[in-house]
Amino acid sequence: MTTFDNAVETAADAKAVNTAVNTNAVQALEAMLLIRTFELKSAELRAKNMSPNMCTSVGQEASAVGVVRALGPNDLILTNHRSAGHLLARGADPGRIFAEIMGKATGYCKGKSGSLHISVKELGVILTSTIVGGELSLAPGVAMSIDVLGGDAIVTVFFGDGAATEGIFHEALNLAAVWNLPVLFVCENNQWQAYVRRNETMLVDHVSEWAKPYGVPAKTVDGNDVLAVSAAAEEAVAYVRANRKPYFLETYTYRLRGHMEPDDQAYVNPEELAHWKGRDPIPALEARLVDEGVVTAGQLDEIKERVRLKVEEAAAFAIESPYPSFAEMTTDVYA
Amino acid sequence: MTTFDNAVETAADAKAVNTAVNTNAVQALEAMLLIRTFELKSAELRAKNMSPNMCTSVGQEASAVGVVRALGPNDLILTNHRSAGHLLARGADPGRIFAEIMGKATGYCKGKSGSLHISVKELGVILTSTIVGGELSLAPGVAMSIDVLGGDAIVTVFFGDGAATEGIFHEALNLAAVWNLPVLFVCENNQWQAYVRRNETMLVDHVSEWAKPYGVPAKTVDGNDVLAVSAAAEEAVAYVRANRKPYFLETYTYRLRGHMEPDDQAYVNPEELAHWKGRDPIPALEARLVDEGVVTAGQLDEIKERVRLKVEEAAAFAIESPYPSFAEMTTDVYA
Amino acid sequence: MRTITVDEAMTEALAEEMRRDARVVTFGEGVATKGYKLVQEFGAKRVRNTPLAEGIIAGTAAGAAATGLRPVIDLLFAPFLTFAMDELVNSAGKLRFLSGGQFSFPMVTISRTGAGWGVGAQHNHNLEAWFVHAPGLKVVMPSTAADFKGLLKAAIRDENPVMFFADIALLFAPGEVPDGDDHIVPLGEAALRREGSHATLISYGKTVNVCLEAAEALNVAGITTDVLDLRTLKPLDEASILASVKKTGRAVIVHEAGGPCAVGAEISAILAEKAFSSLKAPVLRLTGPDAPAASSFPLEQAYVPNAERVIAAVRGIV
Amino acid sequence: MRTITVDEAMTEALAEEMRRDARVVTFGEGVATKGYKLVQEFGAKRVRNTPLAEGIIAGTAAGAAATGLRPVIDLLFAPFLTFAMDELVNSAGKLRFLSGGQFSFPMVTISRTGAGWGVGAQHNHNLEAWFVHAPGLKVVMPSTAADFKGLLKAAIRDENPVMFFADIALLFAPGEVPDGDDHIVPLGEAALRREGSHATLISYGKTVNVCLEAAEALNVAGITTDVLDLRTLKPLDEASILASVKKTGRAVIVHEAGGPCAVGAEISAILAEKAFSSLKAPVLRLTGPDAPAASSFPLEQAYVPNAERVIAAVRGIV
Ligand SMILES: Cc1ncc(C[n+]2csc(CCOP(=O)(O)OP(=O)(O)O)c2C)c(N)n1
Ligand SMILES: Cc1ncc(C[n+]2csc(CCOP(=O)(O)OP(=O)(O)O)c2C)c(N)n1
Ligand SMILES: [Mg+2]
Ligand SMILES: [Mg+2]
Repeated sequence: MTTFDNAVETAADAKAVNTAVNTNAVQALEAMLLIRTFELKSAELRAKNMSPNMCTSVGQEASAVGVVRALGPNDLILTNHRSAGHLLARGADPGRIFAEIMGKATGYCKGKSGSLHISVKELGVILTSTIVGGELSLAPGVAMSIDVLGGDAIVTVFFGDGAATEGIFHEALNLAAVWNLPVLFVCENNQWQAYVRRNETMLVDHVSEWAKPYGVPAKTVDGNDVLAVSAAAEEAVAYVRANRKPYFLETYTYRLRGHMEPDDQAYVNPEELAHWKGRDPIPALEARLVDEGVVTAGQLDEIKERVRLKVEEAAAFAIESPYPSFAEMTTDVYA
Repeated sequence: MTTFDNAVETAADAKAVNTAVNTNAVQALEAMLLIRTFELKSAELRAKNMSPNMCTSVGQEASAVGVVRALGPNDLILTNHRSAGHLLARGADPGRIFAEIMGKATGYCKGKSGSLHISVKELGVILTSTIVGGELSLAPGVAMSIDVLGGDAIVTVFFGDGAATEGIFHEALNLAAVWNLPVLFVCENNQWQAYVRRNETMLVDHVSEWAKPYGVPAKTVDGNDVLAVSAAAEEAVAYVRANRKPYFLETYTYRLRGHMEPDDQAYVNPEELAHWKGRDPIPALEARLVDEGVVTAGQLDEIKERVRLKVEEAAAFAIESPYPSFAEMTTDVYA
Repeated sequence: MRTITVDEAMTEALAEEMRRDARVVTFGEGVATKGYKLVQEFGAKRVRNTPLAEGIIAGTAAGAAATGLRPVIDLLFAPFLTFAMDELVNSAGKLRFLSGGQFSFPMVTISRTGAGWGVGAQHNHNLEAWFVHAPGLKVVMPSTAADFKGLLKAAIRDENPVMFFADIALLFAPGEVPDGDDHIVPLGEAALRREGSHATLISYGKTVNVCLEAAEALNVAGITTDVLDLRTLKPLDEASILASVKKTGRAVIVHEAGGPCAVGAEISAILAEKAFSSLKAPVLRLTGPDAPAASSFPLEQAYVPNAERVIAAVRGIV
Repeated sequence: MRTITVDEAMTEALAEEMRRDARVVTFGEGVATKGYKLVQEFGAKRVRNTPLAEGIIAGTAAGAAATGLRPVIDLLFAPFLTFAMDELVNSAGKLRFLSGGQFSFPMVTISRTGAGWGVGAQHNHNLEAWFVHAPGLKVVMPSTAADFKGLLKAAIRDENPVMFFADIALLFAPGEVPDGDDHIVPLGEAALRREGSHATLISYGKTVNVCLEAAEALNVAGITTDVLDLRTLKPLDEASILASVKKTGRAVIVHEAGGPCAVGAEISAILAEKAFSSLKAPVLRLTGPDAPAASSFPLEQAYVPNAERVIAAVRGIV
């Protein structure tokens, strides 16, 4: 396509673009619904004592979906304890995630990881770190591999506002900046750090303020609007890919459920919670897509039913899967 | 003193002020000369194998003197491996510092510390940390003690530009900001981190840029001009004392000798070194004070001779002092 | 005597010591959220939430301890201590010595450890031996609610930095705790939980219960054992260890932590040196495998030495 | 054979492995300054200075190792490892297991340790036992120039994270090193430096020389000893340890690191379990005191077990 072609936008082009945007929006919605349905099922299994404690990202799906969908197939991901959304958005098999959470042999890590350390090599997911900050400490090295070995892949690292208060945040940002490493830092600022309000831990409201002095371009986006996240992420990914330099994207969002299931959220201000429930990214997008006539209510139900079935099947697969053999206690320790 | 009094400055006042300024300048010069003479003697003793490896702050005396002289008697200090200047400026006995460096029983820490961990409780020097960043990790706690137990003392923590790249820098700054702790952070940016140029380790030129986003007022001052440092430090100390909040002061300076004695500085760009030798804070101040008629060349010689004698006596004291008994290997481990 | 959980016992100990001594302060990630009652009673200056930053939490404790406070910090899970090793080991542990005794570091660092929650090796890793290996620190790891209370109070009153490990499998275990606010268990004293003559079982934390279960079963078979609960891992109660093993001539050391260079190794080495002539059989160690702990529940449980293994070990040497 | 220093042997090993394998990279504080010849030969991408931040240096090594590189990092002095414990222990050591074997972490972490420079306990602290206690890591601590070279090369080729400790007192010690670039000393094999029949001296690092000196003196008095240089602390060469002690019936373990839960404890425990029936005398440990190391030169030197102590110990048990 030449520059000249670019300048002329016909009605057909506009329609094609619109269709693409709409397709993207519908796919994003389905991806978010998959995460939501998966995590609520996860919480349900926990409540029934069929699964150990785990963290959900309910309310934050737009961040996961918007960012992960902007990545290319060779790009690499590191994430934190709240990773199911990132994994599912990346195309991971919900059955194998459930199985991993339950500690079953069919999980991505043979049940050794549980929910908190899942990695999926074939999808380029290098790490789920449950050490808060662990994902930040490994990310520059993953990017260094690309830098030394070649290729145009980039590294995306998801971490929380809490991780940003760990010293390793400072060290990782600075190293990536000084070494020109292709890392997209994605800070999911969900206003909570386990049982501590974010604003008890920092004087800034936007973590992106902390990134700028390293010489890293930094932006905060509404993390509850998947289309806004998509747009910002595409720009960020393009920047990192082209410049081989880090970029900092903050998705400003809210953790709608407790820190770790089960959690009664007794420590949460009910008004604040209600406010953010009103900003839930999923119903908002549903309404908008129905409003704009992109999907009908009936189509929406179909999507939800498809997602529900997928999740139920996945859960059944995991429930039926065997536990690993005791021999696995001492395998994989050394190469 | 009322506001009205303040507004009227008589000739007598002006003269008194000038005298005070001049006295301060001369005292500062003598303090810097003491540090310089002490450290060169130290390096000489090292070269003669009479003392183990140690770090000097040659070229950085204005920073130590300007800041420490701005502190009150109850203020507390933490510093790093390059601490002889801070200790001497605080009034520590050069003989006991020499003794400590040589590992003698008469040292401030009974010879257990050596040059790298000297503390002097009676002078409010809580810590010399040779773990780069150790001084930063303890400083907020020292301020917390004041915060909880009361009093108007403040805490000053000296650290290098290298320490600023450790994660603990981020954690210490942020905690001090969030908890409103009375800490004066003094970053002695001497362009070197052992054998690494500072500009290989950060994209900013001024570390103070990193402090601002924590919500901490931050300023960079010419660290080779003791009067400028004094003025900035007085302002900073007053701010911290009055507001019970942290402040960040960067003294921009240069390490004129190697990282640790002995060091041939083969890795240093000779032009850069020559440039900064031309900015040596001591001859500059000497020339200025003689020029302005504050001291005569003869008085200057007297000061130098006094300092020389003091240092020689101190060295002799240390050389003659005994080593600690072997029993000291296992004392002071537990209370 | 009342029956309360370990968690309650710890909270009581902290509250009583804060009441007794205005210099006691507590902080950590979520400490003020969980301890909102402490905030109400002692005020926000003495009970604080912190940013998520273990290094500065521990460093702040050390700085505060050196200058007049007596901090109790909560670093949550033992693997998170890895972010605070400099502050705990290089500062709190060494600076008393390096200052020639000018400064002391009366501070307590609480962390949770061991199997029980199926959360995997980045939460579940028994690291107490590291701190036994580090000079200047004390290390405590109780097994009963009463000891949790009494040892935590003693740790808070101690003039030295104390690492206080709470086995998470015990957190909600109920136990009898003496009434009143003066229940102190001195650091450095092991407790003989059961007496016998054929072998000594030495343990700490949750595996003390495993040993007691094994001892009971062995007793039925006519084999009687001393069961020694170490309670404090540093300073070790060498006298009690030696007294028991010199009596029985046989020792089995049981803990969940992986074996190499662990507390079991230290005890075995003490015996091989100082009880050599009394030993009638090899000194055995039963430990968790030298591998990270899996999250998978059955594997996590199997990681911990159980009564069957203890029984088999004892039978093998008597 | 050529005579070169330990420091030169290490530099040779690194250069040879970088030449052999383009995936080998090296970085750390001052690595490119000190290794400017490596920069010239291998380029600035593969040899880098870093900011002063041990955590991210180690974390970057782990991330790079997981994705195709083979990093060799230099963290300078062992106490600085305290800033990198999470990355070394929780990431490099555990993530192979936790990923179910999906990722490996071939990386080498070099640090210097021990008495010699009079720089005190924040530089001088022997921490190798911590890493022996941590799963998934290997630990090396050589005593001769040839072993420094051969073990460093083996460590770089190993698929696992290896902690490589260099005793600073040995750094400039000259030693004979085989010619050529294929001198490999496999990890996990101890070296029997001297043979005898009355006792086994077991050591590593600089105290191997102390043991050899003691053995020589004892020999004159008619007491002959095996001297076993462990070289690799994890995996331990249990077979060689047991073979020697089963032969001699007596063991003295010597190292500079403080005693509690150290490598000596582990070896003693192995002997108390697996060589029990061969033991003719208590197993002795000679270690540094359980105290921070003083800077004061005479105290620093006295911290390290010397030949006299070894001789006295052996005389006490034969
Ligand atoms: C090093 C470390 N410290 C503490 C914890 C306990 N913890 C787990 S998640 C969490 C809060 C994390 O907050 P944030 O980074 O904002 O992520 P979020 O949970 O909000 O997604 C804490 C304190 C941990 N897992 N690791
Ligand atoms: C944690 C730690 N890492 C590395 C070192 C080795 N080291 C000692 S001083 C130094 C450079 C410090 O640079 P900076 O903080 O700028 O202080 P300066 O020496 O320039 O005064 C280094 C790398 C150390 N002592 N501690
Ligand atoms: Mg958060
Ligand atoms: Mg510097």
